[in-house]
Amino acid sequence: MDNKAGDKQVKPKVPNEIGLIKADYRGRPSTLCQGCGHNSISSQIVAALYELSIPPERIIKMSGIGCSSKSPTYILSRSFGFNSLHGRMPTVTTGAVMVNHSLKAIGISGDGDTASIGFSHFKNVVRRNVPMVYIVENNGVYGLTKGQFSATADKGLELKGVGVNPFMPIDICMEALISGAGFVARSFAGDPHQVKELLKAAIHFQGTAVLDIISPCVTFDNREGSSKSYRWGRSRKEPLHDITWVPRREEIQVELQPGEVLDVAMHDGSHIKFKKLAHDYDPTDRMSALKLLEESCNRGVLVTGLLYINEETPPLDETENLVDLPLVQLSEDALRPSKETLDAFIERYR
Amino acid sequence: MDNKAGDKQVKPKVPNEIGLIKADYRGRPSTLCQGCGHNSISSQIVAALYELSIPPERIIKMSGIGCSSKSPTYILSRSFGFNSLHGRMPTVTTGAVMVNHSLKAIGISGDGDTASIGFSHFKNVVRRNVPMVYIVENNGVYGLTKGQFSATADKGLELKGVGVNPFMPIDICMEALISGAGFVARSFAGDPHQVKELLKAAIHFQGTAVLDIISPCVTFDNREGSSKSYRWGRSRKEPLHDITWVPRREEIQVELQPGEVLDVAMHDGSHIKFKKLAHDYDPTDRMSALKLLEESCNRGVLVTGLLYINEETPPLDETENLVDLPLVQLSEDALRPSKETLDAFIERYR
Amino acid sequence: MNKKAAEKEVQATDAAQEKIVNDFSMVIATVNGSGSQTANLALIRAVFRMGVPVSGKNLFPSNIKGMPTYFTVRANKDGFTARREKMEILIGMNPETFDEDLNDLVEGGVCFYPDQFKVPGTRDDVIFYPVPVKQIIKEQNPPRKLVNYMRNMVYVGVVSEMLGIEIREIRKALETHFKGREKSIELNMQIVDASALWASENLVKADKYVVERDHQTEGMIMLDGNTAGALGTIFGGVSFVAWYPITPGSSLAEALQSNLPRLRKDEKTGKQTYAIIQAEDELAAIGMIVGAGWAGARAMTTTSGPGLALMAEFAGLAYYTEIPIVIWDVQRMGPSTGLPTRTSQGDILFTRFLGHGDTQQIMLIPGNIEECFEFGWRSFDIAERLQAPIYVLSDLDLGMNLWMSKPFDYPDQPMDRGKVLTAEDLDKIDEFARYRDVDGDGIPYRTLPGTDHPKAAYFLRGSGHNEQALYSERPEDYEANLERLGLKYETAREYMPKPVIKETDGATIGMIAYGSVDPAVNEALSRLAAQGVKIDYLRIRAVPFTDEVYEFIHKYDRIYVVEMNTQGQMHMLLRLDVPDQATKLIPLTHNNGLPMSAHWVTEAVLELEGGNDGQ
Amino acid sequence: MNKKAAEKEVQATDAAQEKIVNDFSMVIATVNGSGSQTANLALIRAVFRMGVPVSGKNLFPSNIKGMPTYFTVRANKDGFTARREKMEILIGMNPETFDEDLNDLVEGGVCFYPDQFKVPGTRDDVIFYPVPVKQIIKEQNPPRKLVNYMRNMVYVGVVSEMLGIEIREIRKALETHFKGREKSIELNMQIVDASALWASENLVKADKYVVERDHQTEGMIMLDGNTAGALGTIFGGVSFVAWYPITPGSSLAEALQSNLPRLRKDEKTGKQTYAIIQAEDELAAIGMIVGAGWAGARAMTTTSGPGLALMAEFAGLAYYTEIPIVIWDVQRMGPSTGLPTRTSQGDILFTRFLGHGDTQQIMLIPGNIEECFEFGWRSFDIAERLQAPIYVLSDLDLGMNLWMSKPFDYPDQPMDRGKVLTAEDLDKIDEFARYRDVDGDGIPYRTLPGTDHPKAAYFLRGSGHNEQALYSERPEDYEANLERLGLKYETAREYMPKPVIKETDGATIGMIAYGSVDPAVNEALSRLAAQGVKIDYLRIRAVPFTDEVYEFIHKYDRIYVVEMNTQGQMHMLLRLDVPDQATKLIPLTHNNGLPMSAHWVTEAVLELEGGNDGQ
Ligand SMILES: Cc1ncc(C[n+]2csc(CCOP(=O)(O)OP(=O)(O)O)c2C)c(N)n1
Ligand SMILES: Cc1ncc(C[n+]2csc(CCOP(=O)(O)OP(=O)(O)O)c2C)c(N)n1
Ligand code: SF4
Ligand code: SF4
Ligand SMILES: [Mg+2]
Ligand SMILES: [Mg+2]
Repeated sequence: MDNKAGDKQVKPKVPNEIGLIKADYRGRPSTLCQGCGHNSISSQIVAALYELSIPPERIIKMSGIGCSSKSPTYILSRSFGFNSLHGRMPTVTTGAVMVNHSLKAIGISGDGDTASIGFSHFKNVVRRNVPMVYIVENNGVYGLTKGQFSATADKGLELKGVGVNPFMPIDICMEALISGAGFVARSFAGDPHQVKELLKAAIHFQGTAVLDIISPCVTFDNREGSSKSYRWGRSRKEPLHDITWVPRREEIQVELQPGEVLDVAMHDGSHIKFKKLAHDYDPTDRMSALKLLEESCNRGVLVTGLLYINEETPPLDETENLVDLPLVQLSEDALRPSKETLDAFIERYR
Repeated sequence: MDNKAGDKQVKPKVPNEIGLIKADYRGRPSTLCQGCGHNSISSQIVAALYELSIPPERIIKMSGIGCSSKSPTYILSRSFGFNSLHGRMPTVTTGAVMVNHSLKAIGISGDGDTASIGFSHFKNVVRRNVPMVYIVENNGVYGLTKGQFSATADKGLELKGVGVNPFMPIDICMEALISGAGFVARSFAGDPHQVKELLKAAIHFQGTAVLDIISPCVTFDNREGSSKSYRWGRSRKEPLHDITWVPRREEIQVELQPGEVLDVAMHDGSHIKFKKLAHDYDPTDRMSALKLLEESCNRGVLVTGLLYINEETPPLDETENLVDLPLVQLSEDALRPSKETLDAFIERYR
Repeated sequence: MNKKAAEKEVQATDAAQEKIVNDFSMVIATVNGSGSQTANLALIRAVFRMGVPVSGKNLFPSNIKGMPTYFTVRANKDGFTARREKMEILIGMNPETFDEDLNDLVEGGVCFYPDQFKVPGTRDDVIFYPVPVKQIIKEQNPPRKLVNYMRNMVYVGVVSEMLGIEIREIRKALETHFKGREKSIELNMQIVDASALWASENLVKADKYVVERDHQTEGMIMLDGNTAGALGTIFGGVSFVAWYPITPGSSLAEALQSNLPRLRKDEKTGKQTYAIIQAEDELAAIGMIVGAGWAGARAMTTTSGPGLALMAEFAGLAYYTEIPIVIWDVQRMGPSTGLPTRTSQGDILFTRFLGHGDTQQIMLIPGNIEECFEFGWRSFDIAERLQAPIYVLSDLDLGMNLWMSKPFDYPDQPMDRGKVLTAEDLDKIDEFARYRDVDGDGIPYRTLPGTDHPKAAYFLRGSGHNEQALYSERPEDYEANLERLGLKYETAREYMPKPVIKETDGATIGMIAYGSVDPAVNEALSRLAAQGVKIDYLRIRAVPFTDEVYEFIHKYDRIYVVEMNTQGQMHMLLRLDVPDQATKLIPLTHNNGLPMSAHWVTEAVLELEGGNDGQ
Repeated sequence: MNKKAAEKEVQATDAAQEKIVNDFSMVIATVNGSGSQTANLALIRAVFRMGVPVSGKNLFPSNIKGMPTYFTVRANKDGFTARREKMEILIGMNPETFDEDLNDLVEGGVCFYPDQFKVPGTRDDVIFYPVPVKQIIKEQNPPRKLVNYMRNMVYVGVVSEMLGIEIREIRKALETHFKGREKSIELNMQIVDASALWASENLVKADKYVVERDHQTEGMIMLDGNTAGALGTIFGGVSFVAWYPITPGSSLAEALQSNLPRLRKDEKTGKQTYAIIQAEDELAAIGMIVGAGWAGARAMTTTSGPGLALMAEFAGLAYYTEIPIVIWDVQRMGPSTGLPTRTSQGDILFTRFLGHGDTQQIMLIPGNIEECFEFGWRSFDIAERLQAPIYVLSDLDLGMNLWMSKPFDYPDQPMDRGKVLTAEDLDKIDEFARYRDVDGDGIPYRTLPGTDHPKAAYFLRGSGHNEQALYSERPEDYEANLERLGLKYETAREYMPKPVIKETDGATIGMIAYGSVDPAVNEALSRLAAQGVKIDYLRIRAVPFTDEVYEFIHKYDRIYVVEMNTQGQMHMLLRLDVPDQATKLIPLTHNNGLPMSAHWVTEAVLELEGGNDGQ
């Protein structure tokens, strides 16, 4: 991994800006299979938060049910977490962040969790623009229940004991785009650097940031020819750009040739820098993103990167016009109107 | 209504090809509000089936819960019907047509039924390409529960006692397209001719045919400025083409100037003729359909017509490789293997 | 009866002179969507403000327009407000149902009707007042688009005149209704006045029913239980509401939607101290409140049977992970979609066992609108105290009909936020274990997400966990946890509202009921007492039961359990708890979508005890 | 114990000479995902084919790889196959749990283990056989990617040699397993043979446990209940399956997925006479089968607790609209997500009342794999006869573990398709009314969509309907319908499988149990009898109960109700039905995720009756 400008590499034992070392961001030992893509993603979440110096107490880890949904256990022991019901992570997250918008929610889901049983919640959380990072650890199968096809499995894929999948896969990114997502990225668990930079940007996005990360299931679907395998990811990966998230105050230090870089400013003053790679791609145009996805599906390649960014839609807490103090911190005074108010109000029912 | 070629107008009292008069296709008297868009759609379903000479016994009327979902009561008294649960019509229809693929299912749903509680089922029925006509009577509100916003309500719309809708509407057609639908149409309850021709084509489509029909709710949202009102529909409607469904044997009679007409053949030998109107539109290109929808939303117009047609994906009964006889007609012999088979089979567990 | 024809008859019938004061059911039969609500509310409000006890019930179809709808005003000097099976006064405005509607009039009853209707020959024991609705409207010539709606004001005027409902109270009622919008008030009053005048000039009173001023409702309020519940919720400090529309649960959410902005905006900024979200379905609605409850908010949803069914999985999660939330189930007729606009008490058993695998849910059951208000706030205290989902089981009759009440009492205690450990608390203890029973009451301590302390965090899950909330499949851990949950259920009894008991001297029979059947039971008991059948009455207000319930059961030879469902659901729950008394409990169930009537209860008891009811 | 050291000791201990034949529990402790399944199956199959009664239980974590997993082979000459709390033989292959695993060995027990493990000093009452697993593997040098997996074959060889399990039966078992794939068989046998040889040369038998050929399993088969259920379903003529993956319900669907193509393809065309769809969630799964059942197919789904919870709304619809469907609930530990890989009987109450508003659901409860097969087909007959959803309540222990059985009986009656009217039938009658009780048994007639007759059609709805299936909000219609449904529930009793009763002379105590606790109860009863406690036993196989159940209860002074849940759920259902006997019913519940043991049942009874169990 080359050390890029803005890629704030910190040595694990060195305290970050808030005095925590990397271990303070770790979770319990993983009980997932060795080599599972989900484990790589967990590592990058740990790394990103450590490097961003975010206090773990400000994070809530949210998930549904599945191997992927177990992964919050393996990160951030000092953060609160909620391993909810299969498919329902978006709903509990909505409730939690609405009553405490000072928390940053990281939702971790699987393709079964998100694209089947929880599909409608996924679409709605995006539509409402609930402030959260929404990670789909996409392996095309139901890992935890032992290898059935998920809705993102390739058409024609054959799995042992399951048969051939006759249906077209659901494209999580397309779905997010159609539902009005302002941050839509696709990445690959085998590309830790990109995953980490995308995570950093996602965490600083004010609404729902969707990350569809191809995360191979080594036990049930890492076979030659599967678009969710390591081999496919490594050989067919086409990064759209080299992406870097840059904190506000570091902006000055970034030196890149003009013309080669697209810079998108975020609401909190940080920036995302897109360094041009093979083709020219404008991540602020929704239709191009859709077209790109359609095309890359036809070409059988894995385009990765930040497909679309647009911070115009207000996050749900703003839409709902909430007071600044998190609702859970309001005192009884603010929550319960006075006796006089009751007595006066009740008059209308005389 | 002008009498177009292929628009098989039959006088209501005149028996159709199977000897039924229009009344044989009617249902019970409507108990919906006078002027409700749903009633106009019902009339066109009756007219289309009558004109197509389809035996009512071959039709099943399927619905969820809502004013729209009540409408199957008001058509086709001689057809079986299933008024199921809120949002679940696609699921019961899937089961019914898989076990009896000799039946033609007409599903009638509302925007609440389809785009909220039943969203995931809608997406999945389309993805599986269950052979059925899927009609969404789209009024932007929950009629039956008295006027709350549905997920297709305009952003910024204000309704009495409900407030202002802060969210972007879900576009049923876009959703259907993304999910792989091969027949996606949008129409307007105030355009009976188009509705009827689309219905005829939809009934002859072999997979899931999605019709998103704007159907004003005169009681809760027919107000100036609402994109679901009659006024909006009438003034902002932009038909893509003049569409006509032509049965196989009538093909010869259709006489239209070449160049002005696009002809799409269907698997059963019937045809759809698209007569060019204002612009050139190719209903066989998915990306154009998406672009068109995005654009028409931005322009604030209601494009109507058959947005997309593609009959390549096999319907679910084919995908599942079912025997020709409907499963419900199989005899005990076919359903229960013999005693010898059991005894032999059980050997493997010794 | 027109004036001329009547005058003679009047002299003939002395009976007509025996007045019946403040005691009748008046049914207004209209067509759904015909805009009769304003008229009906004006009538009931006027009677109410004349000091006469009333209740108002809307019997409406699951439909928006065009189907038969009935609004019943029951006025009763003794304060009985239950549904009656018969009526004394019919305002028959629906031609479709007119003939049938007449059947339910008592002998000597009264019928007002538009004069173009043809009166069938079936009821010569009834007094008919034809009203020239069309003609009056024509003469008054209201704006065209209001014509249909104004027809309702005609009967307001005529009926008021004939029964003695004061026109100035009608005016005041309209002033309330239109919130002072002068033009609307005047337009309506013009019709009312003209109609009253017509009646005074053309009709002769031939019936016995009159309204006379009284003082029984002084200081009282009148509203529906869902609004009361919403207000209670607001004064309970709700800060998060997620819901999905469903009759009859919706109107509670809608009352929140309209009243929260009035009562709970931050004064300085005008921003909201609450969030209310219309979810994509009921699964999402409960999911959201589970998230909010976990994060420390007072969170609630409101639904009805079908929605409750969809919440079953989350109900199990909330129970097992011990998250405080409040779920209002405004019951409607089941099973399945059932009759969405009819009432029932059919969700008791389903709620009690909601969620697979050994759940024990807690229910509060309000019996009147005061309790809707009270349980509105108290449910949060209980939920947070017990760290458990609390189900408030109301029903359509209570929730959507109009009831009198004394003004609601302000909460008599500060909010109980339960066992929450702050960062400071954590400093003082060695170890925090989310699911440890520190106090021996089965209720563990919790911390709220965001608590800024290295010991604070835990990972919540619906699967196996030990005291530290760590994943565990150890049989011992599981058993210990389930045992603690059982203990917590016992502890819960302490926090449950106690039953309301009404004792009579010398009763050997008991009756148990709950919820909206209360008025019918009260009325029935007084009728039964008049027949010499003395019964003591206990009204359950919560499940699990408190000791008083068991004690009550032990005291009597037999106990009738009255409820509006098919299986006798509360009866079953009672039986389970007192096996040695099981045979003493006799189910009296009635379940047809209509609110319980005193007549039915009385008859049912008399059939078993001997005797019969007059009605 | 190596040969040299042992030889002397052997002579010293005479005890070692007292053989214990065909009576032990052998636990193989491995790591999840280590591929021990082939080895374990080879061992159990070999013992089974030597004629010795066995059962095989897999205790596995909710995880794919790396966590502790246990496979238990219980061999018992008396045919007892329940879980034991202790084991006689441990094959300790998991270093993480090795020390702890030793605790559960009986005195004089045996432990095989890889010689690199360190034996803790805790168990000097146990005989240890260190096995040089690494070395044997190294010498045999299997293909590299199979090394880990082959380690399991080492213990197969060693243990077989030491216990007297015939190596040729091991070979045959592997032949079955690998379906004749020679290369695999040889590769595995190479390790087995080498290991057996090593054992014979290096180990001296110091323990008492041996397997000897017997004839008790002749003609029998061995499989898991989910496969048995799937086969029953197939022979029941299932034509539509919709499901959503969930442990432990999945493997039933997967057994359908693999066996339907073998048994139910159309011979001529090779096309399917069935459809099986993996739905998007459980709501869709049940929705699909409801549609299919309505259309006339034999339709089913399979799930477990959380999935069942999601099906609640549709369960109410199917109940109320009277659609025949079959729902398998393979129960797992609850509440909530619970322990997905542990067993329980916790869904009894939830299922009985599934759906809001007065539902009465019907359950079949298989107690062994023969009944899984039988209820597999019979459930369809019952569902179509009663026009009702039928819930087959199995559990993880029954469904996913290995059980012996005699070969399944072919259905003894043709399919009962229930009251279906064809076009010809319709010609003969005046009127068809979908919900009319023509026969007085509460079961109406139905027509199937597509029936080509003008009278055939009706419109099905979950809301109010009259006999003609027309929408109705009339109280009379609703009541009549609910009453008929109540009658139908009574009729259902006739079609329920009767309980299985086992009587002893002179017993005054009764015991009631159901489902997979049957083996534990049977074994406990024989132990209790040995202690002089005579108990008669009734095993429930369905809800609603048949008369035999009530009669049984009346006969005894007290009746223990044994079940694996927390609240005593069946006990509660029984209590409700026999209020006058309620106090006689004593719940004995145990619910920690592990299958019931005879020891627990025995102890629980003895604690109440006096005496104690040896184990
Ligand atoms: C209501 C419900 N249905 C089914 C399950 C069983 N289940 C657990 S995880 C899972 C699928 C997980 O797939 P995915 O989300 O893709 O996660 P992965 O294991 O592949 O990471 C299923 C079906 C459940 N826990 N709850
Ligand atoms: C599970 C469940 N939740 C809620 C309802 C209440 N409900 C009935 S119809 C309806 C909305 C109908 O809206 P839509 O589908 O748009 O139909 P419309 O009435 O507008 O035609 C709702 C929420 C229900 N019947 N079932
Ligand atoms: S089964 Fe697949 S998804 Fe689950 S932990 Fe193993 S590799 Fe990962
Ligand atoms: S409320 Fe609206 S949708 Fe319902 S019937 Fe009336 S007009 Fe139609
Ligand atoms: Mg997956
Ligand atoms: Mg609608």
